[in-house]
Amino acid sequence: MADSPVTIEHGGMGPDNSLQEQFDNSEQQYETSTLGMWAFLLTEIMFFGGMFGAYTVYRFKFPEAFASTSHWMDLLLGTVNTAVLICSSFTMAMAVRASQMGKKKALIWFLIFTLILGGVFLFIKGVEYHEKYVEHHIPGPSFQYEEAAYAHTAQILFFLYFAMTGLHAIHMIVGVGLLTTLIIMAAKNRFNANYFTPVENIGLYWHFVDIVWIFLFPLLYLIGRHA
Amino acid sequence: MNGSPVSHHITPVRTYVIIFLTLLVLTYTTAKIGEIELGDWNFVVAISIAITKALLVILFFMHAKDSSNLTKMFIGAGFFWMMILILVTLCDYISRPWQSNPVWMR
Amino acid sequence: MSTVLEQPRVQQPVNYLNANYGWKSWLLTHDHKRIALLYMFSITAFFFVGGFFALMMRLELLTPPGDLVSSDTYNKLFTMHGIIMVFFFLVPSIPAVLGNFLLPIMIGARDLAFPRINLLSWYIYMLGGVFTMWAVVSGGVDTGWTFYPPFSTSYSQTHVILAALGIFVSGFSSILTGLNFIVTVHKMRAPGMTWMRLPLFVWGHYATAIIQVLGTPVIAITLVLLGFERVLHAGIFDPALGGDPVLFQHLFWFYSHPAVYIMILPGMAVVSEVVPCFSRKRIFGYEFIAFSSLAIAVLGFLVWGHHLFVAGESMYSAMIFSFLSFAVAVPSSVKVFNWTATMYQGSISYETPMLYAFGFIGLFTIGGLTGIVLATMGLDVHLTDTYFVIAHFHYVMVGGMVMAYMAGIHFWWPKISGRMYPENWGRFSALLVFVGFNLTFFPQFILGYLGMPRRYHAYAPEFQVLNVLSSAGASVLGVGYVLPMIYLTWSWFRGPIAPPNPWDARGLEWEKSPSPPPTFNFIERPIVTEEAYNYARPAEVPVGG
Amino acid sequence: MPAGRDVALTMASEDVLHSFFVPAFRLKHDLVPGTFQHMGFRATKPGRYHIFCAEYCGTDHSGMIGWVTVMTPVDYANWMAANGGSGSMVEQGERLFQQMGCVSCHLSNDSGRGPTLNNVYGHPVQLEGGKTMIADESYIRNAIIYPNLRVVNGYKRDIMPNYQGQISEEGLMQLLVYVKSLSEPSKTPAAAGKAGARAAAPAASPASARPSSPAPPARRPLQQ
Ligand code: HEA
Ligand code: HEA
Ligand code: HEC
Ligand code: CUA
Ligand SMILES: [Cu+2]
Repeated sequence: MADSPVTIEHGGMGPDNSLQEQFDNSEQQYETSTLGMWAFLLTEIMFFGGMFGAYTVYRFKFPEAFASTSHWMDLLLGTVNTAVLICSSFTMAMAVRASQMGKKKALIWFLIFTLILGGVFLFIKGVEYHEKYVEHHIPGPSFQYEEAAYAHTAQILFFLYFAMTGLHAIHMIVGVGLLTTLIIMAAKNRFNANYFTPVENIGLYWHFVDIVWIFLFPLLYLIGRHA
Repeated sequence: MNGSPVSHHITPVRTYVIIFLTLLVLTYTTAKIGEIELGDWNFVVAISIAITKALLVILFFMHAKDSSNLTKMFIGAGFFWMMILILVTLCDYISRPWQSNPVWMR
Repeated sequence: MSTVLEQPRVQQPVNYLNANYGWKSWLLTHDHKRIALLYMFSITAFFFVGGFFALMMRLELLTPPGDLVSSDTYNKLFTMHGIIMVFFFLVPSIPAVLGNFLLPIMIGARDLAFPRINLLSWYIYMLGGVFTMWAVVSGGVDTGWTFYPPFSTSYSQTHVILAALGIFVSGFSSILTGLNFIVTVHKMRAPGMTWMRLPLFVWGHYATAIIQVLGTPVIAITLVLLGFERVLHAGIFDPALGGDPVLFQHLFWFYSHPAVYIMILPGMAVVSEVVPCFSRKRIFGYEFIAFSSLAIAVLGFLVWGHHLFVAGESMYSAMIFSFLSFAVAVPSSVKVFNWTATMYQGSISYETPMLYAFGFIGLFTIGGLTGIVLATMGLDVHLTDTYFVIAHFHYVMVGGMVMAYMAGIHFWWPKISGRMYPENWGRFSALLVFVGFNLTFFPQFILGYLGMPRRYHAYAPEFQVLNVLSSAGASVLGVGYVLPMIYLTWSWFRGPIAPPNPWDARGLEWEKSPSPPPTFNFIERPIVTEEAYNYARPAEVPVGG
Repeated sequence: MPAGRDVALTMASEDVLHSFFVPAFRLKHDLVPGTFQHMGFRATKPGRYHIFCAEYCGTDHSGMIGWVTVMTPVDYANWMAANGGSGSMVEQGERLFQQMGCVSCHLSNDSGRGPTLNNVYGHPVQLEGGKTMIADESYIRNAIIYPNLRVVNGYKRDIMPNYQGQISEEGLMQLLVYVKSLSEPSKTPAAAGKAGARAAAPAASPASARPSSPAPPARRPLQQ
């Protein structure tokens, strides 16, 4: 994905912490990088938006098939994963706070917690994907569905499930890579109370990924379980 | 917005913890409500809770509350445009059955 | 006018071109002006590839039967023509070349906000170009630039995924350019450069950037879904498996209609600079032009359904889309009327950029008005997918945007290269382009009205006369485009040295920055004290110029 | 096709998007596979007019052309008499209805395993779960190829076999016309024919004025 170089660049910093030539002062540089990050998140919203649009249309067209497939979602794992991500968002917020106050140790620890929680999320997601694999619910030639009536429509819905959670998981993986970079940078004393833009921006990215999941969870796991 | 020396609003830990706990409670609630039969309301409740959670994350964890109006506008625009995409497309699908018997076929 | 300084310079002052040498200083540059030149060379190359495909098509269409190339080849020709011209030429044309070069100078900044992202965006663009050219040389694509399923997912046997990947990748380049522009305009303006003092060029690019940032991701995700569907046959766009092909069209046009404004707003931005300069007048209705750009950008997101009138879209949706499409005419006409009013009672001179700008205004108006014809639901039922549509969009895209690009390249050529181009050759080829263009595309309106469908390799004999006219026009047009290539190349090396402000124009790039500008654009930080386009006072001379 | 008479087309495609375009009528409409699309017109002048396929559909897109012949009503009647061979669409649909075994469950009253299909088309249907909807063409279509998608109230799902893939688009069209013919005439459309642009044999019309002389559904000529 094009994300990773982008986000690092949003840190807006050269190899040393000096001000880049195009800026007047570090305040301008900080504001500019954060605004750039927000603009980037804007495109991310639309990127996921296309998929949410497809989801909405098919949910509208095939409510019955939808109800049927949502029974195959693992509610427990989904809920646990939501909680895990929220925890990681919290630790990330705390990491940003630590960096704002220039507390290096706390910063590193919070980043490591966040990284671990991100790993846990991906692991649980992997378990779920494995379940789907065993159940032949991965779209494609080997796809099989229990209810013949929804054989086709269910495949579309599982396709959307995999596309949406898969894209989200890719963002998580990128995020894990970014966190690792942050930890290394923090260990090398790159940040201080006056300069922490990369932490702030990658924090924004991480929260954004969390928000996507906050919507994916009800849409894929909760709604329609009864219909 | 401009000119002031680098000084950032630092949110107290208390706020973060409160938000964090609220988010967890909301997650639990929405999962439990998901198991109760509410008909179409399941959808409404689940989405409202999701929006609330997202707002909490945006406002507090992402510091939108303390950000410039410009940033707030960016965020608003993002969601607004996504809703254009989703709702206007959906309008087509909703209104298609209305015309299944065109006038000249009667 | 163009008082060309002929006195030989003892030594050229340091500027962005001679600051340092070697391929590394270009390929790893962070300077927005050098990146703009990198873009200029790449898009020119793509333009000639796309133009070559166009000429092959016009050659085939000289005669009714499909005799020159096979129908498969023809299908690949128009597909690759469309893909290359839209995604690799027109979308990056003015924004990535002129916008990149001028936007920071015009707002008085030393560079864009994110210079390295700017360079990255060029590399991403080239990577996308490599994928697409790979698809072209390994056999081509035959889906039409619109990639409609289920043909593209289940039936086409060509390199659909590769081409889609190329567009997907290059989309990120467009996003990054837009992102950079937005942030730059917000955060990098010079002291005194308030929003209402921004040149209209900047406003136009700001509006374009909004579309790039909000629209492009949607086509990216749509093409990803298309690619996976082609591999997995999960059915998301495949009616045989319960999917809905019209959904693809919705998602595709959600980007691609706004994208046509990516392909016109920068053109309007250029014309808004050229017209006041050669009319020697302040632009008429500055605020209206500025805000109409934003209005077009926003309204442009609400009309995509006019491409789906006969595609199985609901009648009610179609009615609303039709109505909203009319609404876009309002801000567009504000612009046309304001340019006209600017020229009214101005002392107009007819240099090449102005000739192109005239061409733009006239041809865009024809193209736009026929757009309104198409947006009228009842008429579109007859005209859609005929040559009328082809004529409509070539009028806006070639007659509009390419003309504006040529206007801009000539207008700012002295700034970019530090040299003058030969004026009379410029005028002559502008005339050729105008005549050739109309000869090529006007007959296509008639063809379309008579019912000749587009994407036809062989056609009914009654359409031949008009097709021959059109092909003849295309060859004139081709000459019109090759000429500037030659004389601009000549001028780059041999042209007379240009003064800082050969057109006696207003604006930071002319009055505060030498030709060519130094690496960080200004010798001393400009401070802005007045509105743009103040042609009432004499021009200032830049420090160091 | 007779001049001066309303003609309604119900169109379907078996593979990709096509578009039925008669420039002289100033009309066109896309054929979207998986759905029925409609179009209607009244030709006023006898003559021969071009039909083009206007939606890009692959290799032979520009070869998908034909003619529509508009005749005076008298000529048309003569032509029908001479060519109206294989029986109307309703008759063919009825035959299929028997061959496929539909009759064994759908009787003329609700005593069979399935509901009667009399007066279904164009009327509201009570669905499982209490919702109602008007049985339009796409409802009938889905009821045949995805029976469990919407189940009629009072009947169990999984009784009616899934006919997806077993009936051609053409067969579906005939069944549809037959099921329609079982409803009160006032509710049925004046006519249902079908257009397959490719099918246009030089003199014959691809669009039939009455449910007769069906043409095969549009199909991409070379591949498939
Ligand atoms: C630069 C690109 C560009 C631009 C600017 C436009 C501008 C417009 N276009 Fe165009 N269009 C395309 C590129 C563009 N288009 C392309 C590429 C396609 C085909 C894609 C494909 O299928 O391959 C297409 C197809 C297309 C269609 C679909 C045709 C079909 O396939 O059936 C329609 C239908 O509504 C349409 C409408 C419009 C309208 C209403 C505008 C408006 O924005 C125009 C507004 C401008 C004016 C109206 C002129 C100025 C105004 C005045 C002088 C004032 C007086 C006017 C009035 C009072 C009305 N366009
Ligand atoms: C930016 C967009 C753009 C531009 C600039 C052009 C430029 C031209 N287009 Fe393009 N066109 C499209 C965008 C564009 N087009 C799109 C999107 C489609 C729809 C595709 C689809 O249906 O999927 C289309 C379709 C299209 C068709 C319809 C094909 C069909 O439906 O069957 C035709 C037919 O005449 C045509 C002609 C031309 C011509 C003559 C030019 C001329 O202006 C070109 C002039 C340029 C030159 C002539 C180049 C000069 C170069 C040389 C002389 C040297 C060449 C030699 C070497 C390579 C060494 N175009
Ligand atoms: C084994 C029995 C059986 C056979 C064979 C059968 N059906 Fe059905 N059909 C049913 C039942 C039961 C229902 C009601 C439940 C449902 O909607 O799935 C039904 C419903 C329908 C409906 C919707 C009726 C309504 O009132 O809304 C249509 C239309 C229909 N069938 C057409 C057909 C056609 C056409 C065939 C033959 C190709 C066919 N059926 C074969 C049992 C059958
Ligand atoms: Cu084109 Cu069928
Ligand atoms: Cu459009």
